[in-house]
Amino acid sequence: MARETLNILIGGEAGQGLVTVGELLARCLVRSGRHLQVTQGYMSRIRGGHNTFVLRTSVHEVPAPAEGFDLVVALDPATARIHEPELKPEGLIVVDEAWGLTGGNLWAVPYKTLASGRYMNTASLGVIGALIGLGTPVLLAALEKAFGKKHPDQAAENANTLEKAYAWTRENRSDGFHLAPAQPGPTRLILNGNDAISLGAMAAGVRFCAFYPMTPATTIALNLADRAAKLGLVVEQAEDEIAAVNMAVGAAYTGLPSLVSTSGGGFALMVEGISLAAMLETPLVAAVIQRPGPATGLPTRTAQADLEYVLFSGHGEFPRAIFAPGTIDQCFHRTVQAFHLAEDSQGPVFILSDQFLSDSLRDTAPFDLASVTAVNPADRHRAALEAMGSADPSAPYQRYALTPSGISPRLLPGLSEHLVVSDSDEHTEDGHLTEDLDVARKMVEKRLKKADLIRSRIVPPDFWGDDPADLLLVGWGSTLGAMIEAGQSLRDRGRRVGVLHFSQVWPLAPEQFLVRLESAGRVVAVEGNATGQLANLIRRETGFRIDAVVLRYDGLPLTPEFILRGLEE
Amino acid sequence: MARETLNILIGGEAGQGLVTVGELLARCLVRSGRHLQVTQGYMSRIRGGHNTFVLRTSVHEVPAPAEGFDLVVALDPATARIHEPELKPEGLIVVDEAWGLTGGNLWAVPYKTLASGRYMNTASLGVIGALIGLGTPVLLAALEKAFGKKHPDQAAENANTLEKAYAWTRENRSDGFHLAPAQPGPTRLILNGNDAISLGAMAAGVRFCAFYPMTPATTIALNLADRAAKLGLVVEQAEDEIAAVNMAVGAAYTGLPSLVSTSGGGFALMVEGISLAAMLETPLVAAVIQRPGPATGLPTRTAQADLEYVLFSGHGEFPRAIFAPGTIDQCFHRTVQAFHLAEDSQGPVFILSDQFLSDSLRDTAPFDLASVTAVNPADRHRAALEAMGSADPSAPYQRYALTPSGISPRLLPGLSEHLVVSDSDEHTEDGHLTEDLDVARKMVEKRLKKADLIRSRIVPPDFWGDDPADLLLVGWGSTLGAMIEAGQSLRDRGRRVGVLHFSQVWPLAPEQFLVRLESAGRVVAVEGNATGQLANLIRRETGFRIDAVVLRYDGLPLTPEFILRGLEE
Amino acid sequence: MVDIKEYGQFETAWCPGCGNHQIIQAVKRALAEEGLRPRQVLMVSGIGQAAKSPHYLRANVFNGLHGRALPAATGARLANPGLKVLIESGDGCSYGEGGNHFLAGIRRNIDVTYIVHDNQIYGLTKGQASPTTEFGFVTKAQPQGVFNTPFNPVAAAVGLRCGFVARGFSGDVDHLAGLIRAGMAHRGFALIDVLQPCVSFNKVNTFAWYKKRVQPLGPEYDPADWAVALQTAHEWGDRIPLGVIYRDETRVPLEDRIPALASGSLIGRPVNQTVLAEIMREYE
Amino acid sequence: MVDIKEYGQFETAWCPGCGNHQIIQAVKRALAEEGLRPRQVLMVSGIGQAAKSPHYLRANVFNGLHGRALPAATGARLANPGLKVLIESGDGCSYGEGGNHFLAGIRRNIDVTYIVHDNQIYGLTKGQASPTTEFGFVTKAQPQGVFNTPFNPVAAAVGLRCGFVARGFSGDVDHLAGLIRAGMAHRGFALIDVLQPCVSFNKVNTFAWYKKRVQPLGPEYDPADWAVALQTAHEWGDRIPLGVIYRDETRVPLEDRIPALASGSLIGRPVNQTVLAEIMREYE
Ligand SMILES: Cc1ncc(C[n+]2csc(CCOP(=O)(O)OP(=O)(O)O)c2C)c(N)n1
Ligand SMILES: Cc1ncc(C[n+]2csc(CCOP(=O)(O)OP(=O)(O)O)c2C)c(N)n1
Ligand code: SF4
Ligand code: SF4
Ligand SMILES: [Mg+2]
Ligand SMILES: [Mg+2]
Repeated sequence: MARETLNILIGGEAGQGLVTVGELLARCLVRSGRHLQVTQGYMSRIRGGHNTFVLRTSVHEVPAPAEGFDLVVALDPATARIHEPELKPEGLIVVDEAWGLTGGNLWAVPYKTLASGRYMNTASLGVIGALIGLGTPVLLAALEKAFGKKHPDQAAENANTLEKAYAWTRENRSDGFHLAPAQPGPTRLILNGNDAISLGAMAAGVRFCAFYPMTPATTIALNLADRAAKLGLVVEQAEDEIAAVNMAVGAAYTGLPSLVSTSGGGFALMVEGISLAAMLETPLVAAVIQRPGPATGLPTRTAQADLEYVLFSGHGEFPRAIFAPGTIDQCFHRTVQAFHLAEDSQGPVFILSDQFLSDSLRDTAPFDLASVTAVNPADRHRAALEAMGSADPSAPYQRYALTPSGISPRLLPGLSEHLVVSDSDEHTEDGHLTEDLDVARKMVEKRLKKADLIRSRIVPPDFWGDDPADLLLVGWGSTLGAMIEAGQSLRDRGRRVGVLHFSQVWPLAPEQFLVRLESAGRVVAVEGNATGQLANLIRRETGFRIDAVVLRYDGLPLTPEFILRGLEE
Repeated sequence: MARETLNILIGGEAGQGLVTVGELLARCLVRSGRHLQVTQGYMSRIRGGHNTFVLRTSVHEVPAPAEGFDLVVALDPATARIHEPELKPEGLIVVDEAWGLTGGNLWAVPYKTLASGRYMNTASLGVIGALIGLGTPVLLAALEKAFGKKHPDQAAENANTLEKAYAWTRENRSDGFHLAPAQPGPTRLILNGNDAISLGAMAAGVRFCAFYPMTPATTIALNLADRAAKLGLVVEQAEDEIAAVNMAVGAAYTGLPSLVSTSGGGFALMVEGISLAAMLETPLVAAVIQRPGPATGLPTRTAQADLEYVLFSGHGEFPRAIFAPGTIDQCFHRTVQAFHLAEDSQGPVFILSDQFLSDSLRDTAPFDLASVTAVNPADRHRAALEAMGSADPSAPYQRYALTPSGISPRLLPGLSEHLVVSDSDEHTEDGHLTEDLDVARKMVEKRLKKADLIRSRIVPPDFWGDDPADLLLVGWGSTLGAMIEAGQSLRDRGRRVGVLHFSQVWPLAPEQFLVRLESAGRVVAVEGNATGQLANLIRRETGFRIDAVVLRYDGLPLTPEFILRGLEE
Repeated sequence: MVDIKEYGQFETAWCPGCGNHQIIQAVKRALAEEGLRPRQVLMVSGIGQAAKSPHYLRANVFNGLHGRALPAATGARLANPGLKVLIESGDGCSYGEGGNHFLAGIRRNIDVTYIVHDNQIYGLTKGQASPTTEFGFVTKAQPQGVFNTPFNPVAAAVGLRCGFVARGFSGDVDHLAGLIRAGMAHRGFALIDVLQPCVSFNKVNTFAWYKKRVQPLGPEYDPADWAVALQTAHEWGDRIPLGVIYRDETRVPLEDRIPALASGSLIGRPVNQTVLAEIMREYE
Repeated sequence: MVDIKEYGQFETAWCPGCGNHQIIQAVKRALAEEGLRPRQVLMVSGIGQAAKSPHYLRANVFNGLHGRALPAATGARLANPGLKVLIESGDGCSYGEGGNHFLAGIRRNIDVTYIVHDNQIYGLTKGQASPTTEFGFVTKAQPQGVFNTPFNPVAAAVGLRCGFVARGFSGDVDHLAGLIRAGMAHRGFALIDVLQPCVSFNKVNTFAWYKKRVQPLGPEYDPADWAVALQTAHEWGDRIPLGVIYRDETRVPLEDRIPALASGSLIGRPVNQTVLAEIMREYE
């Protein structure tokens, strides 16, 4: 019987190429009409150790990673040993005959006879493809797309190896793991959270990105660097995170939509710059991709433990917004929103993601680029200039004019006769430093007033499931899918379950969700941290005390199974 | 009729010596048995501008600064102009005859005839001393203590000038501003908040302080540097705040009770180091002296706007404590407690003060040094070593041994055969880096477990006034005195008023205060910020919503009058 | 040449007698003489006494964080290479808190003119030692005197092959204005370390102290000779050489290397939808 | 001499063929040959591949934050001058994120031996340019090649008159162990920049590339001559000199200048109650 869903783990040492095999397989699955969600687990090293690339694939949508594997493809003997306990009863571990391993669930492949050295991974792909019933055309096409241009000399051998491994597998094991047939629908994208954030930034008109490498945030900057020349943007690797954020504020002051990307420890060094952006009222988007702390912690694992840290980062008081996407689509769209909100509120806006989502390749419908408007500070500059009409250019331009909304018309330096003065000290309306305490008070109020705009645009939390619910799961960011799947499985058992997911975690608008909390039988927060940060924030904002928490803080993503176990406790 | 209380403002340009005059006067007042509270207002410049030194003095205790001046001593004409509106109806502005100012409340002194150039300030002191009825002996003694050793050549001329100015004043204006007589009691200290924090640190056994200059925190380090040689401690000016905090963590790891002092912007750069201290489980005391932000803000003014910022500083999750002294005595004792708690909980502990308190000279009873025990990591090292008994020194010492309390016996490096291994990555019990996620989970729990110890030692908020109260004022840190005085003035008008003051703002123990909130008629938070940070924190921790707030955020300290006006609104 | 009056006249918060007064004068003169109008100029600074300078002339101003003027200036220059970007900040700001950016900025060779008001002290915070404070100098923070070897910024910059390295003196406005003009004319990172008496906190390196020692390099001096420049840069004693100590016109500024900037400033450039769609298709 | 076995043998997380394997070997040998026992040694590091080194020998370990090894080591040394403090970290950690501490540490002249594993790349984060990466080197973060002038740490340190500056090569363990011993013997800040092939991310500066160029300085070379040292330090091309490039034994380490440390480590020293009471009386 064909399988609707398969959970496939590819495991091996860093450097063995398991990501290459995994990505090829991912592409084949999506091309052949299946849905997909990838979970990557890797160590903070370049060679050796034990890494995993898990593909959960289905003819239906795949909301979350899951426990228990149907197939374990071991690129090294350790993988077989480590993941044997996680194998489903009917599962299979594909190993290399050469290792001489034996056991009930092991299936040995004579790789040596199928491929030579550098083509081993191609053989693996052939084996897996055949096992799960993908056709050779889709496999070959994927190989060609990946290596055709880069290594044309290896094309023939690659194809040969693939076909050989494929054929061998079909002959020796044709049963058990075939995926149910699917019709390839309209084109789907395959991309991970960081890809989608990068694409969102590009669509939103990002023109400047400064960064200092830090896992799991680096790939955002690398994505942009890769397209910098053709799309017309500047990506600068800074000497440290302090330089990165100050460069970005400098570029933003001058008129470029700007982005910084980092993780917890690097963000620490940006905290002063965040406060600077707030004081200068400069738009700035900061993507903070979480990993477990404190300090260096687990640099390649996932966590949701920096919500409060980001929310209260920066000395002094100023408004901000924090988006916490839970899907690839949200990664894209929240990023676009972040750029607009930063521009409109003239201040810092955050995208808070995590390693799991950042590395999780998924299939998604192409983004409707035509519907996205890019921010363009120069347009606003022109509009503001026009509004000023024949204002005397020798009268100092009031960059920080006190307005009812708290938002002042923003000109850009060098683009008109008006001089743009910005100062990190408290300042008068014209931007010059002041120690007039009455002005200081008004400026504090002006900056905080901008919260109104931010509040008027809050993305409400998404609700899924039964309303009212006996059990309401509440979460944010990357846990969305796991909550929904856990919820569904309880609903299948007859319970009334709802899921409330925040893809914007600050500010909170109680009127958007409080009644759901109050009307639910039992409310449980599901978070990737050890203290229940969203739960605490909800209490701070509404007084509502969430009944219980399911928390994960071992560096792994929440799974439906983990949530269900947690609910039973 | 003699006055029980006087509010005296000395004003002038930076560099005119108003602090010298003010400090001399302060000493004379305290020596002659009066109580005192000083409020300093100065600009971010070295010469010129307009600075103030306000002495509120009384035969009773002086809890807070107050509005309205009895005497304005103008060292420059601007002072007379600026502060005229703040003069009480019967008040007097002392000016220099030479300026040619006239007006009802002005009293011109012919300084030129009383003193020559460098002795002008001495003449001022003589005039004020005579006006408020201090005797010449106490004035001369203060002069001698201040300048006797440094400038013996000027002693005679100083004394002459003082006596001349004194005599002239007695002749020309003997009425109105004499302080009621007081009996000098047991010796009182005259010191400000930063002095008391420094003294507390020294008493607690601080051995290492690293800092980067930043107003209003610098004087803590300068106080320590001044005594470093004689008391045996190392004070190092670092190249930046990042270096400062990492030096301190390095010194603390090695076995020295360590302190960093800074303000908001500098603290931003320490945030990563705070997370490091938490991860390495290294004791560290950080004194954060608040000033208004964001960014550079108002570098020489006061604020209480960094409570949440400090509370959630550092990525990842770990326990901490934050003390917020409201008096000089609390500055001393909370600092001592901070060192003990940092040592016992093996992690970061904060002292959160502000510019107002840091510069506010007050009279205080000498601290009972004999009752203070200094922390001594070496003692603990020895005790831990003894407890290990004949443990095999070749078996790796478990710096991060999992214990029920979360606290592991701490040895110091180099002092025994045992090697001390600390790593900012997640680590095993022996301190070496690990990517074992099961161990990671246990280590998260271990670190958070230490919150139990911290919770067991919470300093409860102080309560003053009527219980139950119709009106309960709730605040933290330096606003204590202003709340009490505002409260008293309402009680004088027949209302039942209470004041709840937190000198420790984290963690909060609802059982220590919630019933007071619940039983009060109306609860009003009084804070030096624009968002009500303590009020929000209380809601987060208890669900209790404080009814109203009186907030000040113009850079000036809360006064009783400000609170009373705020309550009326 | 632009009328210097365009740059205005302002009251300052500096002490009377402070060298800063002359430096700002020299800056204004240099800007006017270069024919720059205020709208073309962006003055960037950090925090400190020197860092207040941009408030005392008419120009676009970015007065950022202590120690962080250079990265902000870098971002601004990369955003709009049409702006003439000058930095004015103190020795503490530039070589202390900002030391890492100083190293990186020279390597990056961004086209900014960096004028450091070097009073060998932290002025605004009341007189602690800065990186350039002399060995043994006593302050409240260094009661036993400074233990560290002083930083010689000119020597460090020449060592790093910074394309333009000069030393000026606030006491010689004409000479200084000339250096600033030369620095602005240089395409790439230009460092001008300006010796500046601080009358309030530096009672050692006074106006007289400098006056006695500074000595402008003569016309025979060839700033293109790196070995000689290195030697000259290390001179610091009875004679302190002033002038352009090293100049290398062959270094290409960063702005010229970045493909996206080949057609000028990115400000207002609309997103190329075709390219964007292409990029998205890479993920199919 | 201590048995090198005391320092143990550990599995590492490094790639096979990485130069780090030899460096740690040289460190262990140097420690043993200097007669130091593990308990006397404190190994400090930041974050990166190189920074994992302290986990691969038996010693006291402080593995701190990326870029911050030196300040932590400074604090530790000032706390306990009885400890022999060595730092091992990468070029990115030491000259990139930690650049400001590098400048300050040399000026401060704290007595630590700083061994930089200089693979001219950010290894652990998968191959972005570091400050020492060569001009034009292409990475995913620098797709047009590195635009910055590479940082020559040896030249910078000599320029700052660092008291001990050496360059080693992971491919010559004997020579390197000798340098480390000499660095440890030096009283004050000792920099040893170690050329280290990264087989995974630096395909330009390979073992063969280095091997062809490195050339140990002969016995005739006088590291006390600063001018010669400066010149030698700037040599980087077909010939790359190895060895102690500069040494100045006259510089006094910071530890010797601090009055509180005159009688040794402060650890466990009780508070002098008489002095404390005196200090309190100053406030009467
Ligand atoms: C992050 C941070 N740390 C410290 C300060 C405090 N601070 C302000 S100015 C200054 C030193 C100024 O010295 P310098 O740069 O030499 O300028 P000068 O006042 O001497 O002109 C310091 C340390 C700050 N504003 N921000
Ligand atoms: C504050 C901070 N920023 C960034 C990182 C990410 N990071 C870890 S190692 C590293 C670079 C390592 O390069 P290098 O120091 O040269 O060491 P190598 O791996 O090459 O030995 C970076 C950027 C971090 N851990 N902390
Ligand atoms: S303190 Fe020094 S640097 Fe600052 S204004 Fe006064 S003289 Fe100038
Ligand atoms: S990535 Fe490079 S530096 Fe890191 S272990 Fe591998 S070879 Fe060595
Ligand atoms: Mg200075
Ligand atoms: Mg490296």
